Order: sequence, then structure tokens, then C-alpha cells
Amino acid sequence: MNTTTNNDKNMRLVFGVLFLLGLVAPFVVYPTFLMKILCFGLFASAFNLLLGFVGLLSFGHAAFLGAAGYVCGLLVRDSGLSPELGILGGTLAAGFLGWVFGKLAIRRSGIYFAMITLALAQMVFFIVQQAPMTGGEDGLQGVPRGNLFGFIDLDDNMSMYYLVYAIFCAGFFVIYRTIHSPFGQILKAIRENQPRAISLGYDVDKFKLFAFVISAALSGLAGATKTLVFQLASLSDVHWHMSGEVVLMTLLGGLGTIFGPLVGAATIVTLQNELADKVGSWVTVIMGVIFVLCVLVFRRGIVGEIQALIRRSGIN
Amino acid sequence: MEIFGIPSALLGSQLLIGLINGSFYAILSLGLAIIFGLLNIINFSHGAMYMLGAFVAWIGLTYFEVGYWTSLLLAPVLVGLLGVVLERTMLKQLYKLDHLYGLLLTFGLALIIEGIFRDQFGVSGEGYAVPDALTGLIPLGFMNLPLYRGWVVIAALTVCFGTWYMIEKTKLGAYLRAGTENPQIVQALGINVPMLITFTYGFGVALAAFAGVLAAPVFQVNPLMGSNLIIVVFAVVVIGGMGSIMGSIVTGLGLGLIEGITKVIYPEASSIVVFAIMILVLLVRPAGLFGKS
Amino acid sequence: SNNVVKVGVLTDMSGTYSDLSGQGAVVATKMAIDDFIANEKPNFKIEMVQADHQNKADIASNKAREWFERDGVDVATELVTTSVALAVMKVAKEKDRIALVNGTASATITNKECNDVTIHYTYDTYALANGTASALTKQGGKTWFFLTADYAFGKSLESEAAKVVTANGGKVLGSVNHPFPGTDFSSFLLKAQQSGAQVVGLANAGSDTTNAIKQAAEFGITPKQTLAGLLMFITDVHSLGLKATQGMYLTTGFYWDRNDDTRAWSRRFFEKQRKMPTMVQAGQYSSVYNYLKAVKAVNSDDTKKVMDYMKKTPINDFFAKNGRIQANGRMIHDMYLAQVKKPEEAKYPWDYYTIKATIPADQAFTPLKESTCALVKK
Amino acid sequence: MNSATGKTEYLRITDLHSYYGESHILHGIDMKVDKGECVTLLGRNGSGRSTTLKSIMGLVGRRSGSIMLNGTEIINVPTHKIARHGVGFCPEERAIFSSLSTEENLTLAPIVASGGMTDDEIYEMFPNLKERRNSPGTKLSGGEQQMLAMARILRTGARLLLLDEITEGLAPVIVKKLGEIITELKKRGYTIVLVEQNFRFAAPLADRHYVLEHGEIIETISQDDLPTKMEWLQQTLGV
Amino acid sequence: MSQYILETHQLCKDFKGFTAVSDVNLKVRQGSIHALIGPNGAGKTTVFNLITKFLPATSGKIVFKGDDITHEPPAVTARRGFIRSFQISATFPHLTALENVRIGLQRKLGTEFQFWKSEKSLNCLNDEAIALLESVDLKSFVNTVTAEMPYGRKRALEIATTLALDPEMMLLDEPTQGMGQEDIARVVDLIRKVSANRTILMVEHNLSVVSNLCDRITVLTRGSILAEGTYDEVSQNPQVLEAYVGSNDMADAHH
Ligand SMILES: Nc1ncnc2c1ncn2[C@@H]1O[C@H](COP(=O)(O)OP(=O)(O)OP(=O)(O)O)[C@@H](O)[C@H]1O
Ligand SMILES: Nc1ncnc2c1ncn2[C@@H]1O[C@H](COP(=O)(O)OP(=O)(O)OP(=O)(O)O)[C@@H](O)[C@H]1O
Ligand SMILES: [Mg+2]
Ligand SMILES: [Mg+2]
Repeated sequence: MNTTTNNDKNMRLVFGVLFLLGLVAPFVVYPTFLMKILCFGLFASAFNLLLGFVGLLSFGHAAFLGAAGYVCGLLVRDSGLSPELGILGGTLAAGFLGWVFGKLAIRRSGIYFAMITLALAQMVFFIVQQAPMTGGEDGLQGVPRGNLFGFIDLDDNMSMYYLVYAIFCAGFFVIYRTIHSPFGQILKAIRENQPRAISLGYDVDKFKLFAFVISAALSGLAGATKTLVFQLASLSDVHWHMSGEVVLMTLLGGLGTIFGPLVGAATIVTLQNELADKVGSWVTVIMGVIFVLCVLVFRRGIVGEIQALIRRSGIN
Repeated sequence: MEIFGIPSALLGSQLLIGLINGSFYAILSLGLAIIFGLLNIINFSHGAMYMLGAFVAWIGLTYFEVGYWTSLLLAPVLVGLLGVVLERTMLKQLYKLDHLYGLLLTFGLALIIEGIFRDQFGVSGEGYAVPDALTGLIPLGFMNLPLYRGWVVIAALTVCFGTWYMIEKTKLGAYLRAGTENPQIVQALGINVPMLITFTYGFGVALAAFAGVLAAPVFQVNPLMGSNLIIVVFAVVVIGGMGSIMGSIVTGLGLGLIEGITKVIYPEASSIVVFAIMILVLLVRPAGLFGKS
Repeated sequence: SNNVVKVGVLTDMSGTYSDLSGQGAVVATKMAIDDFIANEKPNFKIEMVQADHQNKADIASNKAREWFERDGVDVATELVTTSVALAVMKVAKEKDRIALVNGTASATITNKECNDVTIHYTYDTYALANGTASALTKQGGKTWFFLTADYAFGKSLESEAAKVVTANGGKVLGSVNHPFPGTDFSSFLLKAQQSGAQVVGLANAGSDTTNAIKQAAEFGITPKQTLAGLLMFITDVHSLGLKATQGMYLTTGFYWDRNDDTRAWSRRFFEKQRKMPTMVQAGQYSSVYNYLKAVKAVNSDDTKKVMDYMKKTPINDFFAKNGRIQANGRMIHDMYLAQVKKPEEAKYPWDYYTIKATIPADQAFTPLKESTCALVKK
Repeated sequence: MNSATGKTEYLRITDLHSYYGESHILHGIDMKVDKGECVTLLGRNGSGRSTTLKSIMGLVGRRSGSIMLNGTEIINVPTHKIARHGVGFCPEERAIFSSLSTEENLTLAPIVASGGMTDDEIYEMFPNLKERRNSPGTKLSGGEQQMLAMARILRTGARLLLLDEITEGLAPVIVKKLGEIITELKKRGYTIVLVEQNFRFAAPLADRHYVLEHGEIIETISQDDLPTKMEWLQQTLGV
Repeated sequence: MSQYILETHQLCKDFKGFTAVSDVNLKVRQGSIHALIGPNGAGKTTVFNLITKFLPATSGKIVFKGDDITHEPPAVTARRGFIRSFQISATFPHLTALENVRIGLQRKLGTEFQFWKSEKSLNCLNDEAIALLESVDLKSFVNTVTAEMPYGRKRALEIATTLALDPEMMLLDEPTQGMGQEDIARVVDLIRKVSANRTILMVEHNLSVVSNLCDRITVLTRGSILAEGTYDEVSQNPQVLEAYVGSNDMADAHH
């Protein structure tokens, strides 16, 4: 009992420190870059909710990120909606798409689940590529950031940053809450022993579907926000490589840890950004090497390894 | 004469071309199915191995004057050996873990291999000429079939059915089938299962390399030639039923045909018709057309 | 600013376009800067930064923002692939810096999406499609069939070419949209064959084009029917070889073996890159060099001053003949219709083209009055 | 067989510990089987008898201690090599392969030494198998599958047989038949380790009984001592 | 309503041509403790899987309290108050004993889909959970992670979790398998205790447990019912003796 309260305290401390860091960060680090990290951090965390806490590997999460981005972009640019409504629209669209994917895939498990989600995501890619209003391979360009609630000018990078930060914190909180909620308890039970959970009267498919929809909607939230940040949505967000990238982020940061995906996303985004100037065509090779190392020697990921280290030193 | 409003000559030629493309799907998905059967790994680097096969042929021809026919043997052997090394050094460590890790590892390997080749050879691709003995056209009436394409079908079918025969009718095949069911007991009967697994992986990727050599004279030899194909081939394996040998051959050929027809009726959809079919099949038969439970 | 001019090369170092641009574009930029310093002895410092946008518009836009806001980059250049170019143009406009677009083909850059900080330098879809289609139709290629990549870019190539074909008295017999990217084109090629058209126009790019050409030869389509690559680079010809490409027509903004100037520069480029330059790489050199000249001339890197100077100063160098930058940002210059040589005609490495015609600058590109760009006063 | 002279030690296990993942199942097993002997492992469900056999074959997660087979240490030898040293294992779950025909199942295991039974001898011993030669292995009845599992190791020339609950779920007639077969095998000089629930079946066949509890051997009873220990056995095992 | 809480009619299960269960007509009386015995592979676990819907029946009908539940999803059947345990211990290994039981209790709270609530909202169940753990002698394990508990204790925890749902009928698959003598005695007591007001159907190999606890016994061999009756009736049945015990004394099969 004592240890749990201690843990709670530590956790609260960690959260507090990180929260403050996020508040001051844009004065030190380039804000657009931070916003990108936050968007991908949220995306990876949402993905992790599914893989790390329900044990479902979706290889089609790019569809949610990308589709929400396009929906948000179209709503804001072409229908003239305000940014908050655009984000909301994107999120809802992703949630709905998640429901459709989930309905089709949820009864399969393991590799089959991964493959069906991949196939569905390919269909979404195809639609986005073909549809007349998406701009095809040019992407959806020139999305205005607009004014939040009609009076906060988001063209100012700092206001945009704090909006993204607020969205990230809200999304992250939803994920944290979901994991530590009555619902999350059942998810844990399902991951640990699915037949037993069924025999206790829980409709496992429904829980998985619900978790899938939450994960999809939050991925969509990340995608919609990203569209506003960069003022564009592009095909690469819907491409299956993006689905692979989010797995890499999650794995690198630490599967099933609460901060892992954020750390993983930050690492990958930083690498992509930094390597872009230095190694040229070796970026993909380096990504591949990271993948291989993660799988072979570093399975717990950065945060997982740190936690294990703390636990070990705590025992000694 | 017309069928569905399409001139039958056009339909006939498109079906034939579908069959040719299906041959590539069949060899590639066969390799994947074999690997999945025994190792329980979705080999994401299969596309990269296909590309390697084509590149070995190209490098052989360009730098060492190794001809097509030699490459047809040499490339699978070399790529198979690479597979053996990868299995021994990396994949081996993952069997006790969730299948997911095998998929992720091979995904990473694919990125590395393709990245290196892209850096070395660029993305425009390299040309590889049709071997002299196979140039020319066969007049079929409804179309003129390039001789080489005819050879592709024959070679692919031979290899596919040879593999099927080996697995269904020989002792080695019996080991493989038994190993798929219960590797521990097979090992307890005195069969070197780890070696069998290594061999299987090597053989599976050698098939991919073989397809690569077959493809070299038809498509540009390009570092990314496998990465787009591989997703479709996954779909083929899933539709056929993961791990099913016959399933992957038949489905590979069949989907080639369906794609061919789609290219006549609604060409824009030809790249996703496979995925649409996959979703339908999985809804009706979760284990795939030929899969067991 | 503060006596430093910073040039940012944002290109595709590893993806589909890395051969036609990529490292070669970086090399060309360096050459331009070094030559400029050596020739013009400027009183300001010149720095270059480079980045790989991996063909992702968000990476490109992020990088461009960072460059403009934090690193004081004055001009973002190269910008291959439309999504990247459009994204960076917008950032440049917002931050009041310059975008020099070279690798991208899309004509929207100087039409619907145009802005006053962008120069589209080397070529565009109109110039290529127009050049090849009109020349071929005039030479008697009256019936056409298009093989079109199923996306906006492919379709605009097709429609631009088709317009020219009909305008010159030709006829389009049909077209087929193929998935993008595709690998096997035989089904589509058979349709082209069955159409009986004299010319098969390839409204696609990169590996789609090369694969289609290769397979056209395999199916005996060439040489019975003529292939016209609507977007082809010398690297494509190089990778396919002359055997597969002989006799093809294409339009290019630059050919290394055209005259002594081009040869001299290209040989220097070849020393460093071991490949002959594409038009994008040559255009990259020219655009950066001329930008720097403008900065020197107005003695400022202020965007408006530089743009104004560039728009009113004609350009003539080894790359551009009769070059002029129009109000919509379109740099117009002579283009060349080339035919690929037969293998036996090639005398030395990279001896690939015969220049069949020069398309004068004012005919090569979209007439200014037809431009939908808002900057064009009508 | 039990004569004090002329005994050759065939299998000796010393301080064997075995683990499945984290859980420690065997806690130091010591036992010894001479050539031509038949011993049984008795114990309750879950006492570790099957695990002992699997440990000899190297089929557990991890093991330590020493297993000497005919003078060779095999504790670190991979499973297939142990089989090639002449050990035949008939697992509890029979493990007949459904994708193989009966005949393929039978001939799957490679011959490891000369002196195994010929196919004819086997078909003579198990006529059912001959009849159903071409049907898939798992279409056989439980009893037939058990015969098949036995038969496939008799073919290989293995001299040490590890038999796990071979009478489980079999009709008494077949059990009786298996008894005869084991007697016959003993006559031919096979060394046998038998895990059995069915004490009535095992008692007359065995030279010695090892009683396991919680992964340890708590008692060794030779056939001669059996009558005196009967009551103790009944108490501990309920037999 | 009939006196039978659970009935199966002509229940069959084929696995690809292999008939694991054929024409089983099982009738379980309300309030009884009913045992299902038979040799290994007789199909006992399969019958369990069929009546709890973990496997679809090939043919036949399952009736629970007068309702045909043959085609109901398993979770729905479970919510009827019809809960099973598993042959291999079925706990949630990385949760504590308390959390395990709470998973069972949580259902009646009706908050299982509320992802916005804190898990602290579940603490109101702690007292009840601890009481349940006490009832199975697991008080000292309340905060132990289940994976670290001894085997016998896990089975007890499983029963506690099942009890948390206050089921009307419990299905226990070999509840004493792999247990030491004193653990067995404890579980027997426990089962007897919880059988008040409940129906229990259990699979058990240990005949001393069966004779001790059960009111009725069904003997299964090769997928079909061989005999049914009280322990005494069954143990006199020569067919049962032959098929199950392999001798002419039922006591031989006691452990
Ligand atoms: N694969 C496994 N993983 C984890 N634990 C196992 C495994 N197999 C067996 N055990 C455990 O090891 C212990 C000993 O099992 P073993 O199979 O050796 O028992 P046994 O004496 O043969 O009993 P029986 O065959 O009658 O069940 C048991 O507690 C069992 O739960
Ligand atoms: N999923 C399955 N597929 C194929 N056969 C199966 C399957 N499940 C069980 N069987 C077979 O059905 C028969 C009955 O199995 P079941 O598990 O019901 O036996 P049991 O009576 O519970 O035995 P035990 O006492 O050993 O637990 C066995 O022969 C088994 O091999
Ligand atoms: Mg056992
Ligand atoms: Mg059972």
C-alpha cells in the first residue's frame, strides 16, 4: 500500500515537471518543431493504447492520422469552419473510421488483425489519392490556421503552440485516464487472459472495439492538429510507411509505458529533422537499424529500460 | 465477339497477362507461406529479397559477365545464404516471443537493405536486357506474346509445383509439415529442427530472389521494386490462408487474373481490388480460402 | 541580412527524385556559389544549408520554417515534388523569403497557386507536354493514345498534351489511367497497341515511365508506334539504355552536349558527380547564380528588391537562352525537342540525344495571358 | 535382469533441476537405469513425471545437473542429437501429425541405429496400422494413435524408450496388448522408463519404481520390496 | 420450469471429422453438485466449452433455465449467471489477487465502459473483494501479484473471482488438478461451502473428491454418455468399471 502511494506521488511529480517543461519549452526550442513532436507524441500514445494495453497491432493507423488531417483541412479551408470545429470534425471522422475498421477487424487477432488493418488503410490511401478534393499527390495545401474561438490568432506561432500543447495534454490525459479507469481494468484483464474475461461475462469484442475507436479518434485528433500546424495534409500521412513509423516510435520509446511513445516520437522526429541535413539518403537505413536494434537488444524501449533500471537500483 | 462488352481478344490477352503477373505473386507468396508455416513470421523483408535477386542478376551481368541463366541459379543461392545468415544471427532469437517481433525485425531489415541499395544505385533503376534466346514474340492470334513472358509463366509454374511436390510428397516435406505442427516433438524424433528452420527461411527467400531474377528483364531493376509489391503479396497470402502452400499458389495466380480483368473494366481500381477481395474473404472465411481453422 | 546570404537546398536525397535532383542539385548549388565568389568577388558572405525533405510536405514545411525563422535562410531552393514546392512557397510567402523552384513540374505553381516570392525556373508540365506533342503532331504523328498515371499530375500532363495535339490537327484516340505507382504496364500497353495510334504518349514519370518504355519494347509496340515521354530526364534514358529508348521524342530544358558552354559546365559537374547533369541540376546552378547576381546588384537580400530585379533582368547563360522571369514567377527560356539516338549512333558515354528543334522561349511556356495567376494583370 | 553381475548402467541422472520459464519444476532428481531394465515413475498428477522424461529429451525450458546416457553427458546436447543417441520418446499427448498420413507418421523419425524393428515386424505387431496406412494420422482412433506413437520409435533402433502414459484412455484390451509388447521389448533388451497412472499395468513390468512428489524422488521401490511397500504407496498415491 | 437448470439435447461436436462429443444429453438438477468423469480425452472439457459457448456446437441444443442458449455469445451466457473455471488455472497473472476479484465484482457496478472515470472509483469494491478472498483463505495474498502465488492458491483465487459474480451455476474444470493433499481438502470444503444455493457442474479425475462431494455423476467415454447416477450406482456399473477404471473395483481409480 505504502509503495503505491509513493508511486502515485512520484508519478504526480513527474507529470508536474513535464507539464512545466512543456510550458516553457517554446522559449528554448523551435516551436514548430515542438508542435510536430507533440502531434506525433499524441499519435504514438494513441497507438500504444491499442498495442501496449490491449495487445492489438494495427498496421493501418496512418489512415486515422491522415484522414482526420484531410477532413480537418477541408472543413477549415473549403467550408470555412473555425479551427476548433475543424479539429473536432477530423477527430470525429477518424473515430468513425475507427469504428468501421474495428467492426471488420476486431474479431481477428494477431497477424490477421495487423493485415486487415493494413488492407483497410490501403483502401483509405487509395480513396484519398483519388478523391477530387484532396489534391491528390500535391496534398491539401494552404489550410489557414484561422482564429481560435474567433479571436485568438493562430498565425502567431506561440498561440498555435499553446493550442497544440493544450490538445496534447487533453489527449494524453484521456489516454492516461483510459488506462487507469474501470474500462482500462477490463482491457488489462482481456490482454492478460481473454477467455477468462469472457467467462466472467465481459463482451471482449465490444471492449476492444471501443478501445480501437478511442485510439483512432485520438490519432485523428493528432492528425487534425498537425494539419493546422503545417497548414497542409499530404499523402505521406496516409501511406503505410507512416503506420510503420508509429510502430517504430512506440517500440523505441517503450511499448506499454505511458511516456514511452512520446519519447519515441520525440526521438524519431528529432532524428528525421537532424539527419535530414547530415546523412542524406541514409535516413531510412538508420531507421531500419534502430528498428532492428529495438527488436533484438532493446525490446523494452527507452522508457522501459529506464524503468527497469530504476526498479533494479530500487531493490539494491 | 464480346464478353461484358469487351472484345474477346482484349479479354483473352488481358487474362493471359494477368496470369503472368499472377505467376510472380504465386512464387513470392509461396515463399512467404512456407516461412510463415514453419517460423510463424511474416517476412516483411520478402520484397527486399526479391529486389536483391534482381540486383544480383544485374550486378552479375554488368560487372562479372554472369549471364541470365547462371543468375537464375546463382541469385537464389546467394540470397538464400543471406537468409540463412539473417536467420541464424537475428530471427533465431525471436521465436519465443510474440510473432509481432518477427514482423518488426524483418520490416527493419527491409528498410536497411533497400536503403543501402538506394544509396548505391539510385532510384532510376537499371536496365536488364531480355536474354537473347528468349527475345521475340509468339503470335497467338488475339495478341503477340513476348517469348520471355511465356517463359516466366512456365518457369514460375514449374518452381511452384516443384516446391509443392517437395513439400507434399518427399521426406523433407514430411519433416516440414510435421515441424509446422509440433516442432518440439519432431526434434525429439531426431530431426534437426533448428537447421530445418534455417533451411526453410533460406529457401523461402531464395524463391523471392528467383522471382527477382525472372522480373529483371521485364521491370526496371530498382531498389524499390519490392517494397510496393510486397503489400499486395501479403494480401495474397492472407487470402490464400496463411501458411497454406497450395493456397498461396492458386490464390497468386487467381488474383493475377482478377487484377487483369479489373484492368480492362476499371483500371483505376486494379491496385486495390486485391485488398477489397481480402476484406471480403476474411469476413466470410477468416482463415483464408485454403487455411486451416 | 547581416552581410550573409544563406541559400537552403531542400531536396529529395533518398526518394524517387533523388537521381534527377538530390545530391546532384546540392553539388550544382555549391558550384554556383563558388563560381559566383570567384567571378564576382561579392562583398557579402554566402552560406549554404541543405536538407532531405524525404518527399514529405510536412518535413519540408517544417524545415523551411525553421530555416527562415531561426537560421536566417534567405532563399529555399530546388524543392522537387509538387506537394513540397507548394508547401514551401506558402511558408516563404508568410516569412517574406524567396522560393526558387526547380525540380517540380507542376504548372499550378505559376497559375492558381502562384505568389510573388516564387520563381519557377527550369521547366513545367506545359513546356514538356507542349513541346513534345506539338513537334510530333507537326511531324505527322496525328493519332495519339495516352498512358496516364492516375493522379493529378499525370492527368494535367495528358490534358495539356491532348490540347496541343488537337490544336495541331491531330486526334486523341483514347487514354488509359494506370495505378500509381505501377509496375506492370503490359495490360495498358496492349490497349495502346490495339488503339492503333501512331504515338503513345506517356503521361507519367520516374519508374512508371521507364517501366512502360521497357515493356513497350518487349511487346513490340516500339518501333511500330512512336513513344513520347512527356516527362523524361536524361537519367531515365541512361538507366533504360538506348536500346529500349531509341527513337523516342522528349522535350528538355537542357542537354549537356548542345554547345561548348554546356559541355564545359557539364564536364565540371561530371568531375564531381560522375554523372552528366539533368536539366534540374543545371537549372539549379543557373537559378542560384542569378539570384546571387541580383543580390549583388541591389546590394541587399531584401525579398522584394531581389524579386523585382530578377523579374526585370533578362537571363542568358549556359543554361538559359532568352531567359526572362514573368510576372507570375515563370522563368521562360528556350526549350529543346530531342530525339533519343540509336545505340549505334552514340559515339561516347552519355551521347544520347539529337536536338531536333529549339522551341523559342515565348512559345515554350504557357502564354502569360492564359495564366490564371492573380499576379498577372489582365 | 536384476542379477548383481553383468549390469551395465545405461542412464544415470544426477541432481536434475528443470524449469518452465520462471517456474522451477524438478528439484534435484537422481536416478539410474541399467541396460535392459524397465523402471516406472509414479506420482500424483503434476508431480513432475512427464517433466522428467521431457528433461531427458531436452524439451523443457532450462535444465541443470547431469544426465549420462550410455557414458555420454547429454545435459547440454540439443534434442535431436539426444534422439540420435538412441532415445525414443513417446509423449503424453501422442503428437501424431495430422498433415501426414499414417505411414508418413510412422516413417518420419530417422533410423538412428541398426537393430530397430522392420516395417513388417511393426505391422505384424500392430495390424491396425497396416490397414489404415494411408489415412491421415489424426483420423486414427485414440488407441491407434497410441500404437502409432509407440511404433514410430520402435522403428528407429532407439534402445532407450521413454513412454509417457501410454495406456491413457485406451480400452483394456489394448492395454493388455501393450503390456505384452513391453514384455517382449524387455526380452529384446530395450531399456524402458515408463510413466504410468495405471499401476496395475506397470507393476508387473517394472524392475523398480521411483515415486515423485513435487519434483523430487521421495522413494525408490524395487520389485522385490513392492509387497511390503504396498500400503505406503496406497497412502501416498492412493493406488 | 423443470427441475433441471441445464439440459443439453443431442449435443455433438466434430473437429474435422473427429467426433469429440456425440449425442450428449446431460441434465443437471438445480442445486446439485454434478460431476462429469471419464478417461482423458473423453470430451469433458469439450462439453464444458460447448455449454459455455467457447466452442460452437456442431449440432444439438443447450437449454439453461428453460431458455435455449445454443447460439448465444459466450459473454451473454456468462451474464446469465453461468460461470466457468478452466482446466489450466485462469487468473490475470499481472494483477494482484484483489484486482483479480475486482474484475469479477466490477461488472455489477456497470462502469466497465467508463474510460473517463478514475480507477479509484473501484475502491468501493475493495471490502467486498477482501471478504471474498478471506472466504477462500487468501487474506494474506490480497496485494500479491497473482503470477507469484503458488499453484493451489491460484485455483482458490479463481474460485473467488467466479464467486464475485454470484453465479447461479458454476462450472469447474478439474478444480483440484495439480494440488497437494491439503490443498485438495481445502478446495473440497470450499466447494461444499459455495454450493449452497448454487448448482455446480465439475469435471474431476480424483474420485475421492467426487465421491465425497457430488450428488450425481455422469460418465463420459469417447464423447458419449456411458452411465449416469449417484456415485454408488455408477461405481457398480460394470461398463464404467471397464472403460474408466480398467479393473473391477472403482476404488482403484481413487487417487
Ligand atoms: N509447459 C509447461 N509450462 C509450465 N508449467 C508446466 C508445463 N508443463 C507442465 N508444467 C507444470 O509442471 C508440473 C509438473 O508437470 P508434469 O507434466 O511433469 O506432471 P505429471 O507428473 O506428468 O502429471 P500429469 O501428467 O498426470 O498431469 C505441473 O505443476 C505442471 O503444471
Ligand atoms: N480444438 C480441438 N481440435 C481438435 N480436437 C480436439 C480439440 N479440442 C479437443 N479435441 C479432442 O477432443 C477429445 C476430447 O478432448 P477433451 O479436452 O474434451 O477431453 P477431456 O475429457 O477433457 O480430457 P482430460 O481429462 O485429459 O482433460 C480429445 O481427443 C481431443 O484431442
Ligand atoms: Mg504427465
Ligand atoms: Mg479436460
